[in-house]
Amino acid sequence: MMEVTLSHYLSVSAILFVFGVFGIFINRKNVITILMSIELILLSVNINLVAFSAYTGTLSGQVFSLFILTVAAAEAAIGLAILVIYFRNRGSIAVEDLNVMKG
Amino acid sequence: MIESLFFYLFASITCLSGLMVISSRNPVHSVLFLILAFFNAAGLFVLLGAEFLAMLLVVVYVGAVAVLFLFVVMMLDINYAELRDGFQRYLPLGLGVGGLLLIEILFVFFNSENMPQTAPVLNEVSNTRALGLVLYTDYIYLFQLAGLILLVAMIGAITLTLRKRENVRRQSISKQNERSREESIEIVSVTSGSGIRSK
Amino acid sequence: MLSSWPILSIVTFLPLIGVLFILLSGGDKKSAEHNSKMLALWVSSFTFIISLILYFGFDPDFVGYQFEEQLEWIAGSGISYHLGVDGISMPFILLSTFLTPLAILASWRSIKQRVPEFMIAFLVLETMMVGMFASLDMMMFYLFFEGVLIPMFLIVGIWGGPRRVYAAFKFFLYTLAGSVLMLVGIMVMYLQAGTTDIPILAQFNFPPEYQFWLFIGFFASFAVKVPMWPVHTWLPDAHVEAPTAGSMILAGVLLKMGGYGFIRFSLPMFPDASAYFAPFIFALSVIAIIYTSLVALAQTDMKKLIAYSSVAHMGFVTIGIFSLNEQGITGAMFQMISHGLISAALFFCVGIVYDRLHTREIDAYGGVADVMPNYAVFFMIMMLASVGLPGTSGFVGEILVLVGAYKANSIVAFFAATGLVLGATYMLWLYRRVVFGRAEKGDVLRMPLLNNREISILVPLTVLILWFGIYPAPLLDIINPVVSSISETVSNAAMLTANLQ
Amino acid sequence: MLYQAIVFLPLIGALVAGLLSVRQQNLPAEVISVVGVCSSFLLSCYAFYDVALNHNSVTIEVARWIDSADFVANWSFRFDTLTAVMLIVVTSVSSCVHIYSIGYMHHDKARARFMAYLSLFTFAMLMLVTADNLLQLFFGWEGVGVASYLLIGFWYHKPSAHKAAMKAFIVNRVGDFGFALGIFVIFYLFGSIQFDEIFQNASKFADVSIVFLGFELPALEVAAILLFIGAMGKSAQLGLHTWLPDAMEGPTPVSALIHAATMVTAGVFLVCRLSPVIEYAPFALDVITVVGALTAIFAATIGMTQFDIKRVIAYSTCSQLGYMFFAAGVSAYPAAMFHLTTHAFFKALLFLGAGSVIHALSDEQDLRNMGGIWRKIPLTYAFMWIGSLALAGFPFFAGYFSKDMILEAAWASHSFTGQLAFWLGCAAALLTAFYSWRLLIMAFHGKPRCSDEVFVHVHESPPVMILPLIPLALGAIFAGWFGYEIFVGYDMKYFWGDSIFILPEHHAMEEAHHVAEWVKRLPVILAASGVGLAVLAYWIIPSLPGKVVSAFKPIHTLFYNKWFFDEMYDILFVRSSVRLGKFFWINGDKKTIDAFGPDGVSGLVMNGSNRLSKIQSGYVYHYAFAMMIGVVILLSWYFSGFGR
Amino acid sequence: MLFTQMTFQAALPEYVLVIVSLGLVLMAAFVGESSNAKKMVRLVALVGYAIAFATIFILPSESQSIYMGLFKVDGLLVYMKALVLLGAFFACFMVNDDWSDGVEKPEYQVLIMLATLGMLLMISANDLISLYMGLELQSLPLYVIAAMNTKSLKSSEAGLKYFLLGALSSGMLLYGASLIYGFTGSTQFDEIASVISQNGASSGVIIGLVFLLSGLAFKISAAPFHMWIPDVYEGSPTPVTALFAIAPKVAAITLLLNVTHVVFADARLEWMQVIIALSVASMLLGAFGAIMQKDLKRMMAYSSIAHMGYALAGLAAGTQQGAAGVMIYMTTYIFMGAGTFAIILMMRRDGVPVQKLSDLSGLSSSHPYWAFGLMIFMFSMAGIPPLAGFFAKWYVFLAAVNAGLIPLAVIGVLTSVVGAFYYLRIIKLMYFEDADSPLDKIAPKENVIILSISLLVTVLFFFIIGSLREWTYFVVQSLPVSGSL
Repeated sequence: MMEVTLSHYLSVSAILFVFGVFGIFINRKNVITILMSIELILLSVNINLVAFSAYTGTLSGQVFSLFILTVAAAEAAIGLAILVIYFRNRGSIAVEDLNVMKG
Repeated sequence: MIESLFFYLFASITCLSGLMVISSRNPVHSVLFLILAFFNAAGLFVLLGAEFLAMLLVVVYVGAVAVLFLFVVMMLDINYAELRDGFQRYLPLGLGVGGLLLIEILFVFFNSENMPQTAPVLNEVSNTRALGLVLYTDYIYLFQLAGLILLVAMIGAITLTLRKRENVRRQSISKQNERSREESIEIVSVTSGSGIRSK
Repeated sequence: MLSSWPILSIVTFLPLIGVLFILLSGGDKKSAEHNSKMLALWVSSFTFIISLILYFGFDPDFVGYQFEEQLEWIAGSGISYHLGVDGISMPFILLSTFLTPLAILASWRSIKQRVPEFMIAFLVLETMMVGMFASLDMMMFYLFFEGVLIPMFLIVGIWGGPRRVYAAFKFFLYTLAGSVLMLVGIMVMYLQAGTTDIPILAQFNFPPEYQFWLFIGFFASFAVKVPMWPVHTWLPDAHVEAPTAGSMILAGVLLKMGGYGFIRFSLPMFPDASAYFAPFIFALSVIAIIYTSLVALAQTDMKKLIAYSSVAHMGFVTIGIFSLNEQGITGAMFQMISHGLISAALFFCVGIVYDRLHTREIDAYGGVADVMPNYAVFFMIMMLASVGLPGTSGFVGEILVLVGAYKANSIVAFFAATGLVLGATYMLWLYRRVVFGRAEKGDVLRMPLLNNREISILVPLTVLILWFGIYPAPLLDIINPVVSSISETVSNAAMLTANLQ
Repeated sequence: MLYQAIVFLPLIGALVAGLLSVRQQNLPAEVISVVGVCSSFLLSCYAFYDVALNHNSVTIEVARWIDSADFVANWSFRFDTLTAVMLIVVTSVSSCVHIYSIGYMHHDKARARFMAYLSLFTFAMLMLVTADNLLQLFFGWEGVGVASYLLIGFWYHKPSAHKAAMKAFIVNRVGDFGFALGIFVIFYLFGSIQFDEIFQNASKFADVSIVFLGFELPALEVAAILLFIGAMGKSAQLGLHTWLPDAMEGPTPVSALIHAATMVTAGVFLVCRLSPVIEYAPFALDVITVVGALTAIFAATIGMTQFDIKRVIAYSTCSQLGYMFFAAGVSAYPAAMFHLTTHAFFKALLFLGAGSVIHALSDEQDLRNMGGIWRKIPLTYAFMWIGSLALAGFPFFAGYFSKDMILEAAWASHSFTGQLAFWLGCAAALLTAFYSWRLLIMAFHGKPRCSDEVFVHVHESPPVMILPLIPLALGAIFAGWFGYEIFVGYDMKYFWGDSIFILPEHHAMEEAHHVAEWVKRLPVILAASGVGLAVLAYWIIPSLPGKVVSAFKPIHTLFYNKWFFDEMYDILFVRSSVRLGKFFWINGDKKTIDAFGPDGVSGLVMNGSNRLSKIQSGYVYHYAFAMMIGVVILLSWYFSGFGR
Repeated sequence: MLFTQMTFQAALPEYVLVIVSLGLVLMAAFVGESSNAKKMVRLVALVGYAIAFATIFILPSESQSIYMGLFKVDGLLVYMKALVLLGAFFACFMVNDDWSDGVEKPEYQVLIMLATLGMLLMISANDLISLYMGLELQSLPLYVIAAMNTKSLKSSEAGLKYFLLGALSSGMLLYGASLIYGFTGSTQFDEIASVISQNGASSGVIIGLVFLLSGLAFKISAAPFHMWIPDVYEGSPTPVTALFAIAPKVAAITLLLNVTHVVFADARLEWMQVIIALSVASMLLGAFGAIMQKDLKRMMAYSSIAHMGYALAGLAAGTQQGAAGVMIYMTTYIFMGAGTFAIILMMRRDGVPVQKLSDLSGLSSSHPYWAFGLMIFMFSMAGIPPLAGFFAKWYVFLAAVNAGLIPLAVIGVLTSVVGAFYYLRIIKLMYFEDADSPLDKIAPKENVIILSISLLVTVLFFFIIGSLREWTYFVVQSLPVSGSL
């Protein structure tokens, strides 16, 4: 079995990050999934930070991660709030309907 | 060895559930997979010696954020839709770009010369205590900032979603405070026998 | 005593004070229009009178800048408020201040809408023009050089003809595209020399490889302004659509900015590159002369014809400048001044009949001599001056240019001289179709004689055109010393280049 | 001061008359311009006496003109013999024409303007002949061109008139194009355009070559030929002659003054003036000879067939100018000048006489509509006879002396071109006599072919028109007598002084006095037979011309249509340049420069903008995708190693 | 000691804003929604900005780092803070109750004040974490106010788009920050800078930097991270757009400047390429994208993309001169933006706000002063001298040329010609065409004041430029990047 190194953790995070990004632009279904993709990205960042924090022996990565968690929660709240009022106006949260403005 | 095993277990489940988050048709499933991903990521955190964050992830994310998602999904009553046209067309391009991005990042990770290579250093103090030591001292500034951000989130979410329905009777404190005697009561001198005619 | 006054600043910014007056003078629509006209006329005339101090106080024997003013502007950066004139810029300043009141007078009746705005635009335009010629700092020069675009764009766009929008945009963007490249050139020069002071830059020896690119940058700007073939196509459009006064200034002064730029910057600052590029410019100029003359021949619109003739005449200017010898450059200078007067007069002549008949189609006229004999006389003089008849100012410039061109390259002189024939052809052809013949068309028959206002515009122009044709010495005396110093620098470089080749 | 007055008096007259013409005050204008020119004539006589006869050549500086480094041209007058002769010719003919015009233009309302133009012309011509440098000469040169333009187009209502005016100006411009280039070459060589400096240094440049249009050519030849091109234009020599017949659209006094006596001879004057330069350009001399000779015969052939009375005389002018040129070409400048002088008198006389005829016939110019009027206008008839005799070169009339002198000089030059010129000149002499009498007979004799109404009105011209003819007639008769000894006699060198320079090895002038007797007789005999032929064909057997014409149809057509020069030029230059202009305009400016330049670029910009708008689809996933692509591109840039 | 007097003094404007905004929260809750109450809230907010702005002048101008190195002030940052506060003041000043669509809630004032606070904190960020926190404190209120007009579909769509993409960009920024942290071992800017100057930038750091810059590029809307901005400008309530157009970009570009010129000063060659690419793309896209627009706000969005491209050209130089150029550019940008939006905010027909380009036609006859002002701003934005925009372009391109980036400068000036096209189109509409139905005559005096101030600054900028240049060139001397002045 391979020795688990920092790179392994980073790879997990990278995969999650790409999934998250991928989720945003491949998703045609609804906006909530996009919000979830964003959470995935933030999760990947957190994994990165914690892994780096552990491997460099500094604490600031974990502190960073802590604040990201906090802010992500706030972000989710606001995101969902906007989503709700959008739904009220449009009656749908399909991503494809989100194009009143363009050009 | 056992650590590696756990790493691979958590890592693979995290990745797979990440994939499921973006690919399941039912948003409820997506949320559930997201929760799964969080749990496993918390496992990874534990492996890295960050127990406090692992706990926080479960408490805050699973307990609050994910549930919030679930709540909204339910509330908005979204039908799960079929993949529409255009998806197939963009998929290869998307896969290409995403793949390229992944390969490039991974390449750097596995070929970087000055990668921090030391094993996780376990502090003499517990992780929670270590964080606690700095959070309210060195990082008090950020802590206060986080408070402001949460305030913003609160105000924002309320302002946006608060609807004033016309037919709902609500208490208006400021109006009540502003009321003066003159507008509150009307003194009518009633002549006896004629009664009070309402306006 | 006078020398202690900042004459140049006064001349430059006096029109802006006129703008202030116009803004302050209120009243109902009618009186506001009248007041603005009178104010603009008086202020610009007063400016002209003040600018005469420049002429009479000018010491022609002194090679260098006179009436210099220098103030700190952008501190510590080598960019300063620096004004001054020499034999090259002074005539242009006078030309600008001279033509502006005439142009304002020319639009007395023909501008009917938004009169105060028009007058404001014109006065701002005057400030920009004078400032550009008076600037001795590259930054200021560019400020004014580009600033001219703003009022001119509005003049063409608001008070122009039916296709004014197209013309205004074309004019603006064309010239802007050219001059932004110059801006990059100015930056490079500034970074090299650490200053934008023109006298210092003129002494600064830029390395030849820099000169090459800088020349191209400046060329892009000035070639459009001149305009040289093949970047001339904005000119006919702009002229046709512009109101009469706009055309007068456009042809009279704005076209000269390119030639002025060549003489002021390209020659003294990039002498090696100038010598290197001279054949290329000769080729373009010769094409311009022949090509545009032929095109002029095919025109049916009076203004367009004259506009094309301007391109051809400016071809002479560029040939003269890049012949790099004294006769050529002097001739180019003279030609510019003279063309400034002649083309302004010609455009005004077109404006006169346009005001009466509201068409510029040549075919609509014929027999104007019958109904407007005095007009025919003035038009005849202008036409002959444009043709380069000896005794008019047009001749002096053209002959000097050709003499210079022959010194530089006989083939160029040969082909350029064909312009003498072609120029005569289209101008006479125009004159014949408009003025000669019998007045038969009813509209033409009803055209009234020139009124006093129109005559009072044409007379000064005529006097100057003939004066400079018969006794050009006052002008040549001013131009010659500077030109000889410039041509010395540049011909040395030309010789070096020739030796190297 | 007196000398300046000679030049400026007509100018003052012109200006005043011009101002008066604004209010149509005709009489004062006439008076002032006549007085101006006549006093100029009197002063010229004095100048002739002082300068030519007493040899007091002077140069008078008046004012500065153009100076730029070594290119200096000042307003200055040069009075030498050549100038003095020209002064006499110009002012005398001009005076006569001025006076004549008072009568001839009597019915025209704008005659003040006419007088102003005439005086203006005189001024310009005087500037031309008194010029001290090439540029001032050019000033006069163009000035007379403009005056001619104005006068030809005087009746601007007539399309043919203003067309002719324009043609005259433009064709002259073509010549001036050569002239200007000639000036540049001279300046390039000599570093000066002052006559004195040029003449003094001409010999030094005899063997110098310059590169002209990429060819290495003898410098003086180039200069001389270019200047001669200018002379060709002004003097209507073969190739650039087309304007002269059309110029007859102008009022007849104009034709007399400008297109016979003075302006058209400016070319001859120029060649004589520049003799010190041209003498060193043998090839140029040959060219001048050949062109002159060809013009002489060519114009005569056309003159035979024309029906417009003025055109016939115009072609004869053209032809006579050819004589003058080939005289100059064989270095017989005095002979050329002599013929110039005599020609001025008799040709002006002929034109004014023709004007009188036209006047009498109520503006009829077509010979076919004339005839039978000699009794009614005897004075005119007589003057026409005198003029024709002088033109045909009948003994003891002015033309006899000068034309014979030219032919003898041509013969005596012993060169091939000289011989050619001689024979062509003799042939032209025959034709000249023929068409002169053809004109006389058709105009005055035979049955009247005009309408009765016109015929009744035929009357002798008023005295104001007849009087000026008298001095001219006297000149046509006696100028040869008087002039012969002075101009071309044995003492001519003394007379001409420095103003004409002939290389010692060019001795046509001297030898002309010693040619064989038949050479002297031949022109006279030919002229006589020409007259005989004309009388035969137009008087005795009037049907003959018709038969001859039908017998030689193609040649007649060629001659009658002026060798199709106008048509050729029309196709070659006029139409093609207009067509070329249209082509450049449409295909060059519009379809190429604008289409690929500003419009093309703006089209591209619009197009690009449109595409960009499409990319901005409004879909979030596209936006996110764009961001990701941006990141991936930037990453790949570093990843691929370019960033290092 | 955490809270020394120095600490307090260095962060004085921020403290003022925190206190005032918290006070506003209370006011908003208790005074209710009557018109008077809203006026009062706005007034208090304005006073808050004014005080904060005033405190700028008593800030120490030398470089100081407080809060354990998380927060930094120096002359450059203070200058930018002043700009931000000015911009926020303008944006707030121009919005009164009668003239705002959907943002008349008192919470609006709270949110923009908190956002402004976030901008100030971004500017002062001296640590990756404080960078992120400042950024989010700025972004979150902006997401909210973009969607503030809850009745409008466009507004909520704008908010949603802004939020989604903003969150994505935050994610990228964070990912980059995490890599930078990992490969340098610290989140603190000074330490990162010293690691890079010692070891150079490893490939991991560069990857991180690319992500970080991408995230920041989103905030300044540099192409290709600009896609949100046209939609958000168009959809948001106009007062919000005005705010977007004025203040946040100053903060974001300062952050970018800080990161590149201070933190990564020794990796200049690496990030320069990113900035050049962003700059070129933005200039091109801004110029070309705007041409077809029919919506005024949307056009202004493209115009702002182009402006950011020009400002980035100054950054791309990677010199002190370039930094000074950016400062000058942002100064002019604020005034031009404020002036333009002052007019856009006033555009109403029959009481209904209009924002189509075609609504401008004939403005010169119905509203000569507005038209004149808008014309001047348009010419200025097109970079026509002698207006402010010209000097701004001059200094950024001068820096670019000085750094050897002549092709960049040439592209820049050429795109500015293309840009001139659409600016001219507005002038054409106002001056060359006639009005079908003129706009309303009423003009709130606040907007007219802002318009006049901006107009004065824009026209008379050549008086200011000397001292401005002197000041900016002075403060940028503290930057560790090379480059002579």
